[in-house]
This record gives sequence, structure tokens and C-alpha cells, in this order.
Amino acid sequence: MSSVLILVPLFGIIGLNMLPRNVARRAAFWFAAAVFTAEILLAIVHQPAFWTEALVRFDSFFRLKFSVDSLSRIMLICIGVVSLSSLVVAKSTVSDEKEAFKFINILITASIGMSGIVMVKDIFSLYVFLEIAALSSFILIAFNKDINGLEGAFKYLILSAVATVLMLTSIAILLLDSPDTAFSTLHNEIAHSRGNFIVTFAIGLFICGLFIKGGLVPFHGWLPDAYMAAPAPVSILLAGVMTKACGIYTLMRIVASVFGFTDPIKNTMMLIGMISILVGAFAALGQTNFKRMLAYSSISQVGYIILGAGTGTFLGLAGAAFHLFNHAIFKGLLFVNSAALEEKVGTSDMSRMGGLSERMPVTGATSVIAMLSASGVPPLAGFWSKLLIVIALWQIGHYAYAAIAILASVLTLAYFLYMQRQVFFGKLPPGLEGLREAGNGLTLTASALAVITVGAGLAFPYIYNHFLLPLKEIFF
Amino acid sequence: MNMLLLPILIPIASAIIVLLLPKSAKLLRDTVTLLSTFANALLAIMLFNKEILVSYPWVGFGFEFSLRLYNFSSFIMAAAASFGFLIALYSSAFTAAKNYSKSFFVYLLISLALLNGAVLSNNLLLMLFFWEALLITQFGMIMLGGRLAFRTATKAFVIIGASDLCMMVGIAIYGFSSGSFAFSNNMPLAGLGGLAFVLLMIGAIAKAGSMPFHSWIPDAAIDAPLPVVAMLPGALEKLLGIYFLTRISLDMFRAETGSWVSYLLMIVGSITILFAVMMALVQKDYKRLLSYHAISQIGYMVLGIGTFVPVGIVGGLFHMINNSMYKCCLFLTGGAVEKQAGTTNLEKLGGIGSKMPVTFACFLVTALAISGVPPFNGFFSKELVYDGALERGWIFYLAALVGSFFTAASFLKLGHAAYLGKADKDRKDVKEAPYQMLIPMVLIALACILFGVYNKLPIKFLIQPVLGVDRLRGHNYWGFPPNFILAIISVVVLAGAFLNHIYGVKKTGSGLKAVDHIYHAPVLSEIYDAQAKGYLDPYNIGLGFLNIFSIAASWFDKAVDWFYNVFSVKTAALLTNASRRLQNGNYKTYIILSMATTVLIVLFLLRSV
Amino acid sequence: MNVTNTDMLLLVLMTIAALWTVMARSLLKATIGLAITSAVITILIFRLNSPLAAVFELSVCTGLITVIFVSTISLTKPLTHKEILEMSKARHKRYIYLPIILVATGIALLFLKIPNDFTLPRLATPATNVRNVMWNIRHLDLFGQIIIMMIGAFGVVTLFITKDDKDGS
Amino acid sequence: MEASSWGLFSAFGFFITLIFVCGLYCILATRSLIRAIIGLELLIKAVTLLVIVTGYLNNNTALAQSFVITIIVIEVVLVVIAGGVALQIFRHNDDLDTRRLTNLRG
Repeated sequence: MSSVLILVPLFGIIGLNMLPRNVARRAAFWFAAAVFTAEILLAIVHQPAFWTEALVRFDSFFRLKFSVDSLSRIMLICIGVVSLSSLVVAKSTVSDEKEAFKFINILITASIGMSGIVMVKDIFSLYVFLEIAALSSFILIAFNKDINGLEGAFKYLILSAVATVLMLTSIAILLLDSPDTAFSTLHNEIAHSRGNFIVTFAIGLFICGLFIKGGLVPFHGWLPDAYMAAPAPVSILLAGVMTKACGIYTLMRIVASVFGFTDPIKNTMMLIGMISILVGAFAALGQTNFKRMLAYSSISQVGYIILGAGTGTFLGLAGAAFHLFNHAIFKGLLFVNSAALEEKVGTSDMSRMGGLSERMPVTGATSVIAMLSASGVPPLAGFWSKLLIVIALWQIGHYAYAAIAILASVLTLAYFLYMQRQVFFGKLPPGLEGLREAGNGLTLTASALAVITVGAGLAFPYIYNHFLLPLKEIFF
Repeated sequence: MNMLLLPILIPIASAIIVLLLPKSAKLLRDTVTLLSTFANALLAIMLFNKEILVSYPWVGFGFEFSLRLYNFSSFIMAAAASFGFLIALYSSAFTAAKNYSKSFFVYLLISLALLNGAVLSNNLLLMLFFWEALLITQFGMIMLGGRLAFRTATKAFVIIGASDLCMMVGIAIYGFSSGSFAFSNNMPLAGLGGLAFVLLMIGAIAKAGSMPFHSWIPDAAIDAPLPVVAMLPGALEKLLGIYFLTRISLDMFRAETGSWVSYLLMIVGSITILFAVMMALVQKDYKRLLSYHAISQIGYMVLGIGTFVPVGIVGGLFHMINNSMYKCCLFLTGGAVEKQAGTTNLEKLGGIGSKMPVTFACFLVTALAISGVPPFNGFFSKELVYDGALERGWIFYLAALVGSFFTAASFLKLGHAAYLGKADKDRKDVKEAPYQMLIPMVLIALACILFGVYNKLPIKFLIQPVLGVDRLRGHNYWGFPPNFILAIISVVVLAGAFLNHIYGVKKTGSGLKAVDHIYHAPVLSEIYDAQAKGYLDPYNIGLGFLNIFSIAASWFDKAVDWFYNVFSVKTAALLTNASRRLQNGNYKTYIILSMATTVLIVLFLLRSV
Repeated sequence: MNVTNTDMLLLVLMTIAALWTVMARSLLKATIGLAITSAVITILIFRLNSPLAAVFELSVCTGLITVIFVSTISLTKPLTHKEILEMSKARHKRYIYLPIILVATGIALLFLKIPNDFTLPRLATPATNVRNVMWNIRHLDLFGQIIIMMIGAFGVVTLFITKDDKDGS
Repeated sequence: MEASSWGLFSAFGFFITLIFVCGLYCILATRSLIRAIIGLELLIKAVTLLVIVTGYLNNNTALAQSFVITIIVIEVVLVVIAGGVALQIFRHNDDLDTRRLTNLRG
């Protein structure tokens, strides 16, 4: 199935750009929607023989070396869901038809890049797809060509390029140790020459490059600017999956299937995760801008994922993978809400909001759900993933990390409660009396994502058995 | 479909129905709510004292959806279901004119379902699920009080949430060090076990509202709608918290008399009794005064259970059910007064006793019960607690006794100021409350008398089975208190409280100011001052700390600048001039930070080579 | 596989060109410096048995990228000669440290003893057929290149062409 | 690794590190966006050379060349996009000063 997810959108875009303009502009939205929906469905229903057989033939024709395992499946679902949300939000926020067409084209290339990242099994191809995703997102951030967007895009570009250079250096050095760059070969060669000076050096560079891509503290400088300055639909994409696919998923994958969980790597990951959790949460407390607060909260939540993955145990990785999914959903939801606020209030400055839950009931209610899930309140999905991570930390004897991880979710609650009070409760500021709920596209997306959050929490046993347990087979 | 799923599904289903009904369909809504709460109560009584176990596979590694009904859980469920029905009946009149009526009923039904679920759960993780969800309904219910209630709701949420986190950690420790999340592990208290016990205990007593997790309750009493207060801190949360405390102490841990956790519990109990009652004494608001008593009474239960001797535990549990009854009823009378007289400020009330005779009678009965006057139920449970406390140390007994003195004094003051004395000019034409509100109060008041006069009924059928034959060793605790001398002393203390009241009234000429001489006593007055300014409120103290942290955090990015602008200037002389030129370029800061950390990480990894 | 004197000379030349790129006063000179660096690297790549990559490096990096830079620079307002003179003193202060840092780094590197403790996974017969490798083994990267080029086209459309231009023309 | 190969690797590694330092210094010290992109170019140049060197040492120049071709294509597109962003910033600010890119902070 795997190459379908790359080739169909690729040929699709080429075809779209060859069609006459009027047709292409109308068809683009539906084509993209179909691609993303198909991506979700293919990732969820990945077993039936018909698909597999037909798709295997397709794969072998193009001889693309993709493979989809359970971790990739989870990521593919995230990518599909978040891209779809971004697309729907873009439809209602980008009004100009021509601009919308360009936007959808780049959105599709971005999603090709991300799908590629989660399916490749070769470290150099991984780099190629990372660049595809990153280059698309630079254009997307700068899409409106306002000065803030350009500034955010430039900072992201520079930092991301530095990360790329680090990773390429690492790949080049690893080539001294391995005849090719496939994950399996590299894994064997690295395991063979563990403790070697130059190889360790290369591993360190690669991990740090991924830290930059994932926006972990103290590599996070670009992240709040990029998230805040990007147009609303792009923020959804960036915060929901982009940095997760580029940095976090890749880190989990590379460490698990190439570098191996050695103690120094585990300690580094857990330490960086912990710092990210704390700094992100504390920084979020001091924000006055809705989107910027969400950006810092993203850093903090990503810290949880890395903390969980850094345990190197099954439970930790399962928790990390599930938190990755949850984070994509609830942070996507919050950014959809921020798009609604931006559209209606005209700003994302929280000091100019208040009492909006009366005027925008759907937006208010869904953001409460997202907030509770992010803070890990049962029975929402965020609770389960955090629980798994904390249990994993406990099992390997890192009691202090476990305790701080729990306490930090109080901090999460604190800044979200502050945000709720600033935005949704309290008194309506003058000038907003005539405010109405955002359009159907936004509210429907928000409601759908909220349903997923609640549903994933309630159906956790099902998810655990069908999506998380198979992770055991890849990693162990 | 198993019978045990019904207590969870019935309220949830009717909550959904109520939610879907339009806001204007008041009669239908009331009917649905009353029917379903009644059905729930009936079901709880039908299931009473049965032993049923259901189990569905759920997550794996020992997380099962497993429910168990036995004497204790059926007892708590029946009590909660009865309160649920009565409060629903009461609220159908009380909230009639309020626009939050619909949301309140939804929350009430969901809370009932969750409570049933929590009580029935047969393992800790499942219980945690229901327990935490109650936190959300609690938040929502307090929020019903309007805009001002947000602060209180947040406060409650943070306090309970934080203590629940402790409980989660406790459950994790318990589960992993004893090997299963079942309730019956009899884990020893040494080492990690002790830590687990304390963490779980924090969760339990915070839910019950004991000190130092109490400070949201008085605020909620003012800000939240009255039925919410009567239901959650008044009845359901106490039942649940004490239920869990008992389960911890009796089933989960091998807690022995004389162990340090026993002393810890007794100290927490004694302090709660004393401090809360002292605060109650000086309140000038009907509901706020009651709310402090709601805290104080928890102290008796924690003290009773903390003795770890059978008589104390029986007393604590008996006190739990008694207290839920009379405290619920007292709050309901407060609601009746609020609705009919328009205020609960004691300075404005007075002389309404003759205008609301039924309410007054109910108040009288329950006030006597809470003060521990024979032959009402409170007397008997307190005597049992006294007995247990004395067995463990006279100091705890003394604390309980002093608490009893002040309880009586404050209720004399309350009754005097609210119901007797001269009527206020503006409240000449106060009428008796509607019958939907009276029925629950009267029923509960009658039950208070019944449980007192015929205390064999609750003790024999409800409480003693919880402890089991092994622990009781053939003792039976019904009938007249076992220790006659203690009963005499209690009566003398009550008489003292009465004399004190008369002295105060003589001195100040007003029922409201009858206890002011205590308020102005040398040391106490300073404590009262500090409390009034909020210095003693743990929540405020915590908030202060958090503030400091958040200031520190908002300076983080400036600290990064400092690192770049100041630190590097001093360390790297070569870069001095260049860095000054670069200080405004922000993304450069990020690059420098990233590269510096990269070097550190690479060095760290190379260290092991 | 020895390093020859020619190689060393080229490497030194490359470093000097890079240094000049960074320290050049005007942007155009910097661009030319980059092109020279690139050209020297091309020769090095050629000497390392990689002709195809050398051709790419020469045509794309020395040619195309220089063109891109020059056209970008020409679209922006160039500084006047006076401004350059004003800035040059400040620039001088900022960039004077680069050679010093370079020398310091060089000395530090000379003292750094990296253990030479691994064997190369050297192919028995040198694989030289790049086309074979590209089409048969790395064709996924080829797909990636196609997508990347499309993104480049979108980038040009989005970032270089603005509504003002269209209105003007 | 044999001594001769090691010598080649060390010599190239030495100068590649120097170019790397040049590029990094350029990004950090410059005030012009274009020059920052040039610095980035130098970094990528250094990496390109490194890939070729490792390929040469392994007798596997085919693989290294195919990598380098891909890297060069990506590099061009990166420069195009970066140049476009810089150009748009120029349209807003009327200069290319990096010091004016500090609107977003906190």
C-alpha cells in the first residue's frame, strides 16, 4: 500500500497543474480531501487481503522500498487527520481561489513528505523526505507574506538547515562504517562497532539534528515564532504533525531501529524531555498570545513523548506513540479553535478576549475537552498516554522523573485554566458584542477532533490491543 | 446485561435524555430525573447486602473492568442513592426559577452514576477512572454558580486534582510493589507501603474534605448553588472519601493499631475537628457556618477510623452515615431559608422560626444530632469515636470533646440568631418552603431520630458487617454507649456549652454575638485574623509559590539573552566585540544555544567511549 | 589512497576562498567567492573519482546558485558606495576574528587525537556506475528529487511572484 | 582503517571543519540575510565534500555521487526558497538587516 500514499498524490498534483485552471481549482480541494481520507482509511484498515495484494503489485512495479509497521500506521492516521483538518480550515480561511489552489498543492507535497518520512527504511531517503516536508512548510509559513510569517519562516529555515547539515554530516560519517544506508545494515554495523569514537560522534550529531527539528528545549528557539506567525491552517499542520513527524517520530524510529537504546542515549533523551516539559510549561504560563501559548505547550507535550520514548521499554514507547497521536489530535483541535478566534476576534492576543464561551459555544466546549485531555484528566485520551509514560518511568526506577512528569501536568492544567479564564470565561470586552460562532467548516472540524479525543479515551482498551500492542513486535 | 451495570447505566442514560430535552420542558425534565433517581434508589435497596461479581476483560495486564457488590459497597450505594433522590426532589423546587436547572440535573445524574461506579469498582484503576471523572462533574457543578464561581471551581479543581495526583502515584506504587491493583492485598506498611498508604490517604481525605484540603468548601458554600453543596461536600463526597479510607485501612494494607499511620490519621482528624469548628464558631453566614462544620465532622470520622480499634472504626463509619444525613438536611434547611427569606446572612435573619415551623423543627432535630445530644444519632456515633480515641490516647479524646463543645456552642448561636429573636423588618412575610423541599428535610430528620433511638438497625445491618466477624471478636456496639462515664462527661460538656451560650447572650444581648468572647480570647484572636486574611489557606500559599515560578518562567527567554549577552562576554574574550554587535539578532541566539547543547550532548555521549 | 600535495594545495585554496566569501565587503563579491569555493571543491570531487558529482557541482552550484544569488541581490536595493564605506569599519571589527578563530580551530584540531579504530566496509571492486546505482538502488531519492523540484516551482510561484507584480505588468 | 586512508581522511576532515567554522561564523556574524544564506551554502558545501570523501575511502563513489546529486538538488531548492523569503522581507522592511527580524520574541 505504501507507495500509493506517495505516488497517487504526486501524480495527482502533476495532473492538477496540467488541467485547465477553472477545473483544477475546483477539483483540488476534493482531490486533497480524498487523498487524506484514503490515507486515514488505509492506515486504519490495513489488513484485508485484497488491498494488500493489489498494492503489493503496485509497489513492486515502482520498486519503492517502503514499509508500514504499527508505529507508521499511527503516524499515518495522525497525518491524515491533521492534514484534513488543515485543509478544511484552509477552505474557510483562504478566500482567494488562486491562493487556495497553491496552498492545497503545497499542503499535499507536505503530506507526501511526512508520509514518506514515516514509511522509509533508509536513512538517506529519510533525509530526502524530511527536506520535502521542511521545504513545503517554509513556503506554507511564509504563505501570507506578512512580515511576521516571513520572519518565522526564515528562522525555521535557518535552524532547520543547520539541523540538516548536522544530520548529513552524521550520515556521511556513518558511511565510513556501513556499506549502505538502509536501517537494518546500519543497525548491524553500529551494533558491531559500538563505542567507536567517530560513530558515537555521528550518533550524537544526528540526535541533535533531530532535536532541532523537533523543537525540544534548548533547541526550540524557532518553534514558537514559526507556530505563532504561520497562517491558521498551517499552524494546525505544523503543531499537529509536522514537527512530530520530522523530529519526534524520526527520533523514536532512528533510536529504536538504528542506534539502539544505549544508556547514554536514553539518559540524554529523558533529560532533554524533562527540560522541555518544564521549560515549555513555565514559558507557556507567561504568554499573552493564544497561539504562542499553544506553541510552548507543544514543546512541553513533546517533552512527554521524548521522556516516554527515552525509557526504551515497551510501555514507554507505547505511551509515547499514543501521546504522539493524542497530541496531534488535541493540539490540532486547539489550533483549529485558535483559527476560529483569529477569524472572529481578529487577533490572538488573549488580553483582548473574554467571555467568548457564550458567543462561541462549540469553540469553548471543544477547547475545554482538548485542555482536559492535554492535562491528562481521565477518562480522556491524554490521561492514558501520560499514565503509560509515568508507569514506564516508574518501572525502570526513575521515580523522580515520574513524579516531575505528574506534577508538570498540574502546570499544564494551570496554564490552560489561565487561558480558559482569559478567553472563554469572564466578561466580554466591549466591541465583541456582535460576535458569532465561527463557520461550519471550523466548528465541524473542531467537533470531529473532540469526538476523536473523547472516543480514543473511552475506547482505550481497543486502541491498546489493536494499535499499541503490535508495537512490541517492531521494537523488541 | 448484568444487574451491576444498571446503577451506572440508568443515571447515565437518563442524563443523556435530560440533556436532549429542550430547556423549556421543565416538568418532563423533573419527572425523568425523579424517576431515574428513584429507580436508582430502589435498585440500590434491592441489591442491598447481595454479593455479586462481574468482570470483563479490558486493557490487559490486570486492568479489568470488574465490579463487585458486597455489604459495604451496597451500603454506600444505597445511602448515596437515597440522598440523590431526596436532593433531586428538593432541587425540583429549589432550582425551578434558575436557568441552570437542566445542567444541574445532568450533572447530578452523572455524578450518581460515577459514584456508583467508583463504589462498585473491584480494582483501583477502574475506581480511579470514576473517581477522576467525578472531579469534572464537581468542577462543572460549582461553575453553575455563575461568573464568580469560576475562582472557587478552579480552586476546588486544583486542590482535589493535586491530591488525586498523589493518589495516582500511590496507586502506581501500590500496584507495582504488591503486584496487583486489587483491593485485597494486605500490603505491609513498611518502606514503599507506608508511602503508598499516605498518598492514597491524601486522595481519600481530600475527597472527603478534611484539612488541609478543605479550603474550597467554604467558598463553594457561598458561590455554588445550594443543592450542589448539600450533595457533593455535604453527602456524596464524604461517603466516597470515607469509603475509600476504610478500604485502604481495612483491606489494602496491614494497618495495625499503634502503627505510625494510625497516629497520622488521628492527628489529622483531631486538627481538623478543632480548627474547622473554631472557624465555624465565628461565621456570620448560615451556609458558610455549615460548611465549616462539614469539614469539622470529617475529623471525627478520620479520627475514629484512624484509631484502628473496632469500636473506633464502627464509630467512624456510623458517624459517616449520620453526618451525611444531618449535614445534608442542615444544608437543605439553609437552602429553604435562602429561598424563602432571600438571604443567609445571620445578621439579617432572625425570628423566622415561627414563620417556617417545619424547617425550624428539622433544623432543631439535626442541630441536636450534630451536637451530640442524646438520643439523636450523632450522640451514639460520637460516643463510639470517643471510646476508640480514649483507648489510643487521652489527648485525642480531649480534642474530640473540645470539638463537641464548640459544635454545640456554634449551633446554639446559629439557631438563636436565625430562628429565634426578633424578626427583621424586611422579612415580616416569610412563608414556609414548598412541600418538595420540606419532604426531603422531614424524611432525613426522621431518619436521624430513628438511627438514634433504634441504633441497632444501622449498626447491626450496615456497619458491623463491614468489619467482619474476625475484627469484631464477638462485640456488638449497638444499644446504649458501652462506656457510661464518657456519656456522662459528654452530657456535662453539652450543658457547659449551653451555659456558655447563656453567658454570651447575657453579656452581649444577642444570639449572634454569643460566642464573641471566644473570638476575642488572647491567642485565638490572632489565629482568626490570619485565617481571615487567607494566610492559613494552603491553596493561597501554594498559589504564591506558583506565582514565583511563573515569573521565573516568563524570564526564561530573557535569561537566554543574558546567557548570550552577558555570560559569553565574560567567558570568551575574543567574541566580546562581535557578540555586542549581534545582541539583537534573535535567531542567532537560537543557533548558538543549539550548537552549544549539541557540543555538550556529543561530549556526553563520547564520555562513555 | 594517499593525500597528494596537489590535494593539499586545493584544500588550502578552498579554505582561503571560503574565508574570502565570508569577509568580502559587497554581497556580489561574496557570491563570487562562493562560486570560487564551489569551483575548487569541484576539482577536488573530480580528483576523488567522482566525475558525475563534479559535473553537477560545477553546473548547479557554481553556475545556477550563483545566478540565483545574483538575481536575488539585483532585486534588492544595493547599498551605495558611501554606505559600504561607513559599514566597512564596523564589518572590519566583526570579521577580523574569523581568521583568528580559524587558526585556533586548526591548532585545536591538530592536537585532537581521534582514535583510528575501525575498519572500512570497503567494496572489493569499486562501484563506479552511478547511473546504475541511481536508477536501481536509489530510485526513491529520484522520486524525492522530482517532488523537491515541484516544491521549488511552487516556492518560486508563491514567493517571487506577488500581486503587485501582476498589477504592474 | 589503513594509515594512508586515515591520512587522507584527516587532511580532508581538517579543512572541512575549517569551512564549517567559516560558514557558521558567517551565519552568526552577518547582518545581511543574503549573507546568512551564503553561510548556509558553505556549510552544505562542506558536507558535500565529506560525503564524497567517505565514498572514495570506501571504494563506493557511485553511492556517494548519487547522494551528492540529491543533496545538490535539495540545496538549490533551499536556496531558492530562502532567497524568496529574503526578497519578501526586503519588500516589507526595505532592507535585508537581520537585526530587524526580532518582532517575535518572548
